Amino acid sequence: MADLSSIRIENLNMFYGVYQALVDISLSVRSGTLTAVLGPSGSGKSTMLSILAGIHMPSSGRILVDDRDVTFLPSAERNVGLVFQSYALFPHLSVYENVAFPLRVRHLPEADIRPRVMEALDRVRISDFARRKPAQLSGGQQQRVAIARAIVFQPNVLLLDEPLAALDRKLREEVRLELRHLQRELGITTLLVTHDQDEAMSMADEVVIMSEGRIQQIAEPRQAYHEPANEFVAGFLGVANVFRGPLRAAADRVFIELPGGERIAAHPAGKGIGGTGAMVGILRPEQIAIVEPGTNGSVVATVRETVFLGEGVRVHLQSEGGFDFVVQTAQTKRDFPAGSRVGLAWNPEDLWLLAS
Amino acid sequence: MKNNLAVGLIAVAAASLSSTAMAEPAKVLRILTAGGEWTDAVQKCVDAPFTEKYGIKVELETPAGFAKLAGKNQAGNVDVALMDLETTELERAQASGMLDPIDWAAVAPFEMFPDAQKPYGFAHTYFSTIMAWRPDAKAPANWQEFFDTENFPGKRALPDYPGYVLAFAALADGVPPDELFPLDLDRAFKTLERVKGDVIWWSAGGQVAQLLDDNEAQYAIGWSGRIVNKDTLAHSFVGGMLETSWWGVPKGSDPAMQEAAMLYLHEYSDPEKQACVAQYISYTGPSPALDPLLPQDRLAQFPNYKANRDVQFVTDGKWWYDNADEVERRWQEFKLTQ
Amino acid sequence: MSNQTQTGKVVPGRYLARTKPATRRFSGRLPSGFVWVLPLLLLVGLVFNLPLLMTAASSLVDQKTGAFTLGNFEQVAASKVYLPVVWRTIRIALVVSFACALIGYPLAYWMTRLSRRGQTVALAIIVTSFWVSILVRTYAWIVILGNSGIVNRFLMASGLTETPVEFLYNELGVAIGMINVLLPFMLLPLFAAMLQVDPRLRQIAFTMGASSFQFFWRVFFPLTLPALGATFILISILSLGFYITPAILGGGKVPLIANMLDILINQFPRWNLAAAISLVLLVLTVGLFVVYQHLRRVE
Amino acid sequence: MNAHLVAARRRERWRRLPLATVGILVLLFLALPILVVVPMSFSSAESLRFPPPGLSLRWYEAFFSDPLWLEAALNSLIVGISSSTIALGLGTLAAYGIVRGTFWGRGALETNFISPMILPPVIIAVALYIFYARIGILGNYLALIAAHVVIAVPYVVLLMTLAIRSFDIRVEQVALTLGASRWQMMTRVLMPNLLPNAAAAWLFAFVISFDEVVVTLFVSGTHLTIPKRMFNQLVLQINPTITAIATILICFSLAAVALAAWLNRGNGFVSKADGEGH
Repeated sequence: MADLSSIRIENLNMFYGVYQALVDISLSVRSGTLTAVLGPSGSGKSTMLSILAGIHMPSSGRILVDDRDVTFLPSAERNVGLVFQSYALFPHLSVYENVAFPLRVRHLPEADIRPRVMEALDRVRISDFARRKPAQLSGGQQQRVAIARAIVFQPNVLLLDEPLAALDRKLREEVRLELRHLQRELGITTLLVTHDQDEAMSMADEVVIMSEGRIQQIAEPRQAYHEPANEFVAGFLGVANVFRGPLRAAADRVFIELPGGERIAAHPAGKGIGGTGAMVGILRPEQIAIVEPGTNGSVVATVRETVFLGEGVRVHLQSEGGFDFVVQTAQTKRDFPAGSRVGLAWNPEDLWLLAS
Repeated sequence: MKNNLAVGLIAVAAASLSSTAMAEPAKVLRILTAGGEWTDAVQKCVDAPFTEKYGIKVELETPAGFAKLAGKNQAGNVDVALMDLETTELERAQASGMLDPIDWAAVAPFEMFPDAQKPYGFAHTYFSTIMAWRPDAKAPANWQEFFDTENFPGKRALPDYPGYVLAFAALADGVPPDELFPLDLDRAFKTLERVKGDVIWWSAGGQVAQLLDDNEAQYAIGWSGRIVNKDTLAHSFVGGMLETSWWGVPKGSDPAMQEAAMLYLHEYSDPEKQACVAQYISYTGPSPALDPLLPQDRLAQFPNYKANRDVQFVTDGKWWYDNADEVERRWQEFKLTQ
Repeated sequence: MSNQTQTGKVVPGRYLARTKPATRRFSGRLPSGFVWVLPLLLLVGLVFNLPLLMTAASSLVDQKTGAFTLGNFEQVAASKVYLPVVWRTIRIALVVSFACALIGYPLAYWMTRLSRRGQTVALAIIVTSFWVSILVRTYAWIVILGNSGIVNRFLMASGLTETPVEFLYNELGVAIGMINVLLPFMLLPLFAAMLQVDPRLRQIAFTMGASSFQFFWRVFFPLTLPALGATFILISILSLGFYITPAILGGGKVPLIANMLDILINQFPRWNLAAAISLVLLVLTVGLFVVYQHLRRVE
Repeated sequence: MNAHLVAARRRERWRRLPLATVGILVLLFLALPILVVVPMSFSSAESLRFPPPGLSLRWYEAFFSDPLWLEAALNSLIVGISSSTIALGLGTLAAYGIVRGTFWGRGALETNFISPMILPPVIIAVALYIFYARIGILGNYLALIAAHVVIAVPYVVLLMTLAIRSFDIRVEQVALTLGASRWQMMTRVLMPNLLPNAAAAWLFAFVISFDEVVVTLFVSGTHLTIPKRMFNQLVLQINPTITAIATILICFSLAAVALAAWLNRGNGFVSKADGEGH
């Protein structure tokens, strides 16, 4: 099928007047993989995508596709497939003609167009609607057409800008899997821009987390989740218990001493960035276990509120030192009455340490 | 400097757009003319046969007037080879060097009254400006009565042209007819100031009959040709003003078109054609041979008819020309401040 | 198959030319999208902006000598001929704008209270009137308001008056004609602005014990006042330039600025004076337009 | 209960009566000219009596048998069609540049293009008269058309900027990434979608040009148009032929505007189609 292309972005900067939308962005996408660019709105992720698509020119920096500089190549010559959140289907063309469009503007013979369009429509299971106009389709169907249109001309690179944001939750999870499957099958190098961390985590081989025009971290999803590069990433990728305080050692134990006096157990080797002094420790809610109060090494806390999530229970507690803990457990049938005292325990190796 | 250059460049471009037909013999004769019933009649009686005879199309621009000529002259784009002028306008245009002399040899006219042939002017029409009124209104006998709004109540429809109203206004103030010129403007405007509340100013000859018929006005001063043939109106030539209209050749017009204009003037001097025009509108042309050709029952309608001529006065074109600026200034002052 | 892609076709030379460093952005390329505007800019610049500039320039030139002078403006300001016409134009513009507001506001308000079908009919009448040639409408008033026109015949037949009322060939006739032409310009934006007022406000006000009258004066009218002000200015702007209506319905007695310009161009060739007066009119218009834009923003 | 309601409704109706009277009278005032002109055009009488004493088509015959009126009609059509077509072409390009361009001063340019609509026509007439006279093209046919383009183009710019603004820019961007050249994008994507708006803009521009009087009076020289001849005739002699022309004009303008409004009704149809997911 298509060439497996790699993307490399080098020192990309983008100014709008005095406002800098992108600050020295460098990253590379290995051929055939799916990389998700994740960030809140205004983080510059969509700007980056539009530069990759050739819609905007960067203020400085280079973009290389398969080691070839395409920074100033017009969109039409880049051979990238693009899917927008709004799908941007051509309202005046039928589904079939929408998908045929990239082939027609390349002046392919009619005999070649038909099988390729039908194949693309089959891939996204929308062939039955070939004659309809976009306005006659549901959101999910429109999205499939947009994908078919983006892959029919076998682009080197697929760019997806919030492709699932307009779908409802259930459909979104379904399409997520399908899209991932399609991407693997085509082996097409894909860049996905999204603000939804679930989407990024579940689909991407690698995630790029951005904020305020800068890259905060590039990592595999699991690593980014458990070993965030900074507090922003920790907070953006879900709920985290964030402990601030000096790292101390007493006897054979290492811990963060909270202002309230509690000791948050850490691994002696200092997982994450080592050293002493003011530190930030990060612990995910599901890494904390609720145990009997007084269990060795545990922190005593009082249950304030319990939120039932369906697949789990999230418990909000306050320690005696006044720290607000969030714990998530899969024990959905167990009851945590408000006001009851429990112990909180975790594996010290799970505490991820960052320099403050 | 730069601005001039830009204008020059544009002018060259524009000229190349508009000058396509200029080098060849004229296919079109453009005439700046008055418009209205008289022009309609001329089109039927003169223009149509002329086009048929010479294959030259006649295009009209209306209405005429000295300002139009001056505009074209200043623009350096004189696109008409013949234009309709009043006596005053003829004097003024000639004195400002905006006319070319008429090539009388080329015109080779039929017989014309001697005073109808001037170096720069071809008299095409004798016309009168006279009073008219609704038959149901009290008939005025002279200009004093005409402008007497107390004893002769009603609206006056007056020409929106100083040359056709000021003399009558002066007469109304008691100026003796033989001392009319030089015109006493103060006395003329005194009359107008007195009646202005009861005036509707018209700008086209056809309005007179319309305004009287619609009972918008009860008295009017108008051009005889637009009045005398309307049996719904009463009129009188007494104290009327006899005038001549002229054809002149604007300077700077295309020579080929000017040649065509001379042919046109030749046709115009034909008494048959003038008689034809007179059928439609009661004005006569410069041909002495015209009388037998005119409808005999309507002779009394023609301004030049002896009985009519005797009760009218002839306007003093020279005075109007000499005092044009003063008249214009005072007229605007009066008109725009009323 | 994959060789058929566009990138595969890029010739190396061209490709290299395109990969020069980012300075390329500043290498004299026209600002993005400017070419699209260029053709119209050329035409409008040549046939609109340049002529206006030339008018401004001629207003500062003496007709006879061709020398620089402020005399044309002095003449406008000092003469008892030109300035009164400017004042009359402003006065009539104000009268017409007031009259439009006075009869337009109640109609627009009434329309908001009509059923959908009623609104459609009313809008159809307004829009029809709006698009019918101004010549046709002005002309019709001669027939309607003349001494033997339908209005006067009705008035006389009903014994309200014995002699015909003089509607035409005076300021009244001009004003009536102008109001008829300009009223749609008042009604359409005003009605649109009134529809913007949330209908729930009325219900809320009623639950608080307000009467219909109180609701109108304390809530509805203040809310639509900026729109009324803006349309008032709009009508004034349009009134200032009226030419046809005074020419036809004024009987030569109600010349406005535009008619004066016609005289100065087409009867007496006084271009430089005309240019000066036209500049006065331009300044008046632009000044009012700035006010209008400001009010629109308030709205 | 029911009786109370009926009584309340009746009271409400009485209260609104003064307002309704004013409203109806003002609407009548607006409609009166049309109500008078149209029947008069079918009058059999010479004069402008209303109501007409009898019916006939003589004034329509008079119009269609008068070569000058026909010449004026032909000129109006030629000037109207060519100026609105040029206005549509240039205006649409400019609207695209204004909406999608990023260059400095777009707002000022848009104001400039639209200002001929706001300025009194007589200012434009005087300026063009002086300008055309100076460069010697007063009365030139092309110069007349150019003047009409300037007068009609604001409507095109207004309508087309609106239409392009409401067209999703991403559709254009996607077309480019799918391999379309800018020209292909314009012709295959943008124009087909803006076609109804463009047609409406053309019609508006045409009606504006067809109705234009003041500027035409000043700069047209020997060329007659329908409104110019109508104006001259109105001042010269009031003749019922004008009612026939007026009626034709009314029908013509209304048909054009209704068509334009119908074409422009879908100003939001593009965004409706792709906006469902938003």
